[in-house]
Amino acid sequence: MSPRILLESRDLVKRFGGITATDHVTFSLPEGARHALIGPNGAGKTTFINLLSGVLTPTSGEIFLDGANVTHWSARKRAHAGLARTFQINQLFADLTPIETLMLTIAEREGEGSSWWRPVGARTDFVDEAVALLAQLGISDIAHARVGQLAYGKQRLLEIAVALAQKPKVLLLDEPAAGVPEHEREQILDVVAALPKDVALILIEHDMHLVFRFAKSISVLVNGGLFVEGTPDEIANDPRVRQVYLGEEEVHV
Amino acid sequence: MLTILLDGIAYGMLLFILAVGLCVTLGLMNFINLAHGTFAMAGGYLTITLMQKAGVPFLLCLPAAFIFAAALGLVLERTLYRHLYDKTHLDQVLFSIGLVFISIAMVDYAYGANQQIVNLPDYLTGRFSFLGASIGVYRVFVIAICGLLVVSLQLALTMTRFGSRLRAAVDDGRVARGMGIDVTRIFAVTFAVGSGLAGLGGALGTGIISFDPTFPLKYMIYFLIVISVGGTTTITGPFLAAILLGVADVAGKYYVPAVGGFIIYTIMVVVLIVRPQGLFARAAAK
Amino acid sequence: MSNITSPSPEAMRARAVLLGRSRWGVAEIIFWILAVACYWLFPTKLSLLSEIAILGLVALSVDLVLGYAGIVTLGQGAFFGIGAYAAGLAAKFGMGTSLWSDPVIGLFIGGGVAAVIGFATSFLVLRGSDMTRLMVTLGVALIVDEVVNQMKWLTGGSDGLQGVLPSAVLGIWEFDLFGRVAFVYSLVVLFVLFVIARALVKSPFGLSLQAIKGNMLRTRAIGMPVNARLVAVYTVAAFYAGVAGALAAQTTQFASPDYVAFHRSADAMLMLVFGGAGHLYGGLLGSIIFRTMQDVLGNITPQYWQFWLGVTLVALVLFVRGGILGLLDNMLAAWRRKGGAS
Amino acid sequence: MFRRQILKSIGVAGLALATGVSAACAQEVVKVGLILPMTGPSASTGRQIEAGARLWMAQNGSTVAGKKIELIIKDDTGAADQSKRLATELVVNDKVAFLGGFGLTPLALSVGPVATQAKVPAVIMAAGTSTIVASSPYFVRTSFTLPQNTAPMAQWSAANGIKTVVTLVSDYGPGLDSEKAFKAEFEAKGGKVLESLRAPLMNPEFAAFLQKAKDLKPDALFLFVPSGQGASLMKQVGERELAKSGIKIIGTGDVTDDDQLNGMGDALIGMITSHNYSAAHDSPENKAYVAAFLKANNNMRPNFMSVGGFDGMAAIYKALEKTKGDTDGTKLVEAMKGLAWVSPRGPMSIDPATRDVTQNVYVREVKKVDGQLYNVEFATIANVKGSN
Repeated sequence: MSPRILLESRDLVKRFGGITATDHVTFSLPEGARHALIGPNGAGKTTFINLLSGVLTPTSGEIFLDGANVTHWSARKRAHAGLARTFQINQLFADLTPIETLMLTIAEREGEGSSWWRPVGARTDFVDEAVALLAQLGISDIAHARVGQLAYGKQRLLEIAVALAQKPKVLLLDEPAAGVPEHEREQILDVVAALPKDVALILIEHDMHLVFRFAKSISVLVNGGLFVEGTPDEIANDPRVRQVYLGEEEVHV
Repeated sequence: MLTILLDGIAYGMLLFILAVGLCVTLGLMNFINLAHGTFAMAGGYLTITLMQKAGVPFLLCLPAAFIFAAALGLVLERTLYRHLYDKTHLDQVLFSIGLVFISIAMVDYAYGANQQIVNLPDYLTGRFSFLGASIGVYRVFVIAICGLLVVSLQLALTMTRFGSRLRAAVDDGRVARGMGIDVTRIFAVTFAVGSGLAGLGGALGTGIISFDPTFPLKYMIYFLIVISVGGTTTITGPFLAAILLGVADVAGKYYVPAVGGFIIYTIMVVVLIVRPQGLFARAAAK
Repeated sequence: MSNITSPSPEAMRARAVLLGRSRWGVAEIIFWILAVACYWLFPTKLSLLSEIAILGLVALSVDLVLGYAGIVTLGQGAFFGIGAYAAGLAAKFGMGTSLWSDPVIGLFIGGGVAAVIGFATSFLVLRGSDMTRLMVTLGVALIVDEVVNQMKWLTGGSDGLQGVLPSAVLGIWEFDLFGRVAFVYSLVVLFVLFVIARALVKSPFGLSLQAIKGNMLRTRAIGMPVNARLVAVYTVAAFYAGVAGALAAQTTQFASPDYVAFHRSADAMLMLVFGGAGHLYGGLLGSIIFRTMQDVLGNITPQYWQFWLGVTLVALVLFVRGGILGLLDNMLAAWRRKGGAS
Repeated sequence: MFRRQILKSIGVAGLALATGVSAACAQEVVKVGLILPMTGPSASTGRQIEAGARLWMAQNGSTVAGKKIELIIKDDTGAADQSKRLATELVVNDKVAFLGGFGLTPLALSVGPVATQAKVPAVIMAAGTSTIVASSPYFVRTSFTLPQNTAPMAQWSAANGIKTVVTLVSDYGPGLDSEKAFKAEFEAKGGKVLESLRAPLMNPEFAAFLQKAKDLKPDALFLFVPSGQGASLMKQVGERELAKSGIKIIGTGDVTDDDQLNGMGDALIGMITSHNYSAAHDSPENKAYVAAFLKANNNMRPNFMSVGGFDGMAAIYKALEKTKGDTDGTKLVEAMKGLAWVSPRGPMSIDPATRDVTQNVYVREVKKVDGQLYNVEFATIANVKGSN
């Protein structure tokens, strides 16, 4: 039977005054998907992610998460329903430490966020899970440093760790490797590749090398509209995509 | 009834002149200067001193108060305020409360704690009846002067180059800087002019309101109400808000004295919740 | 997530570090021993010390809201005043005999009424920027001030509340003239509420407040009910300020409009920032220094103590980042970096 | 050995400091603690009372019945919780035998419980609400009460063709006291109070209230505001031209306070007030008092608050003489009851039943006397009781 659709948008529109940032996008993300979302700058990729994650409310159209109509759910409710995301610009807690950030996220996930009597760390199972996540992301060495003083690359990894700590069904990665120096990009690639199979992934990325290595399916967004969708091979050889976006550069698949 | 309305308008106009400087500086640099009242007090006490000690005619005191308060504003801005633009709102609030405490103590030391009064020149006192209601000459004088100031302010903003650059900087500081407008210099000038206007308002106020060392604290609340209701993106917003506040305050004290102060504070809180950017201002896109 | 049977060294170290956050440090214990020792060290200054303990409690309530949750408020003085009047009225109608005027009951009445009003007004503080929150809290405080002045039949208006007769604390210790009972009573109440606040701040709830202050966007993305947390902390802070007001009314057997005046909120915020917001002890340290300075300077130049208060405030904002405790933190961090310790 | 060591280091040191040492020197020196608003809105009251008290000591020496009198002045900035704390410290730390001062009613009321608990006589030298003295058996008053000063004004108004009156008072204890007293006395004499207006005590703006009074067109407008606010009130009365529209301006002497009267301008001439003291009071004691006061306070004119301080010290000295220096609080209060002497204001006495002041109250008119404005007394109502 066909894999379960975890995330779906129907005829999604978002207008800012006169500008149509998202133009009737219908899109579905099956379980275990490794989907890339590409398109020239200003194509509306981040707006689309913000609509899916509830940071923005759509002008019209609907969004479904694991079958439930979440169009009017707040970002908070969607997070609890299993939708997590990273941000293009790091959105972390500067005064906390990575271990504290993960402990907080896990506590919120388990409904322990408002327990006010027992100290942070009383739940040793949370601590172990947080430590394991840091290890998985290879940032155990900075577990107790102030997030505000971490290197940019480490912060990008922490963004992914926080998203994972939410045990999401769907994970939206907004340019995870953006601004990361060359030698550290490999580390992020490995981490993204090693993400658990049952999580459906959408990756927004400009680095074609990473997109074609990672994605099993690709959508191309142009001027807010869904231009074309298909496997990496189809997209790489599609003349229209080449003309609109890839330019003349030769692509080795 | 007409008397109360006119008293309210005069009071409202006075509040506008006192508060306009603060509206623009808040809109321009997003700087919360709770100490704006000290410049008004400076103008007021200067007038009191000149008239009581030096016998300077009242009309001469007005420009003197403007210049003195503007100079004070310029000096303070260049020395102290400059370091606070990038600080948090909390720091700005604490800094300005500090200034208020300093000014209260200094005036208390120099002039003593009780209310100062000024004996206005004869041609400005007395009342005349108009449409059956008795109108204070001084009230009309205040309305005239403030009306003149409002018109000239509006013209300065819309017609002059400085005005257009100021409005651009208020709308979006970053873009304005991008276009080469020296926003900090504009701010320094606006801050000085705003303080000067407050000083002038203080001088005019000696005829209507009472001056004592706690003036900046007492009137800070009125300024905040004018800003919250009027918004900071236009001049007409605070003007209408000041008039509304002036009339509501005077009428409130006349008709429902028990509830008087209650009305204006409730208006402030309600407007802040319903339209945080102000009753009259368009939704600020900042 | 594979279930790790025996915890890895990193996990053990992480548990140690996290639990270390809430262990009572040596400095903390010394602080409280000194506080208790004041009873013998300054027998003639006990009423001043009670006032310091009460001001410390108000500063602590501002710290919960401002230091941890990042809400700028100029209205905590209103809850202090509400608590004072509620407890004062309870003591007055209890006529020093019935249950109502028992001080400990009075604390809960004062704190409770303040918490109810805090809860009701907390929704006003959820939206808006620092500026709107500042003005909304100030507006609420002014309305409370106006109500206290107008309801003369209940609050005694500008003359203040007469006939506040709290009975003996727990029926045992009568408020004596020397202020001994008042001091011990205030200090015990401060300590109990401090311990609760300390647990609250070190708990996941406290961590979520710091997260809200840090980055609102991310807190929503990880599914945190931000508004519920802000309402909760604002109500708890109102309770704390209300209890402080009740203490003030009981120890001075009086309540006047001056208890709801603007300077109460301004002083509380000043003490907190002076000591260092977000350090829990900032408020206590700030109130000790602030009130002692006021007392010392006040005797020298009664009128102009406000001048020196203003100067300290301006200097504080220009030169000192994060108050005294902030300064100590930076020095400690610098020393640790230089010393290459951990 | 070890146990004694602990006792010595902790317990004894504290106790000795608190009680033992200072008790010994109480015999020779009798301390009088005055709690006055030296700063804040009623700073002028504090300044006047201090000057009056110091003048009495300068004229009568600083020893009474073999005891040296030491005056301690504390500033409560007009805040009631400060007055209470200072009173407690004066009683506990300084071991004062007398408390005194209290610039406003709330300040006096907050000190009541301390005086009662510590059994220390508290001499009220300013606060005027009638109910204060009853609130503590240790209160004695040498200033005045509002009903005492207001009733004669009502009697004079009724007797001089004033039929309808609007009252405007400050919205606090003394204000409401005088409003009630005026209304009772005036309506008893057949007059009619059209409306009782109240202006807020702190930061008052009188314009709206005066306009309302003017619109009601009464025969007279009765005014009461605390000492220090008279000047700005009368300026706005002049500005509103109430007198010109046929309304007679009357009030208690607090409005035409000698401390500010001269600066209020000639618009005041002709205003009728009633009060217990005027600097222009025609008596040899007052002439000497005013001359000495002007000299001692670089031409600051004494007002009714200063005589409150002056006579307060008089009561303290006379009480000590009666008890031959015994500083037992209850005996001192008993000694004060029934005291009578001639003060610069005129004959006065302490009513044995109520411990309140009984004194003459005068009706006066503002006149220009050799270049200065004075309240010239023209009618006397003798021995008006403070409170009944």
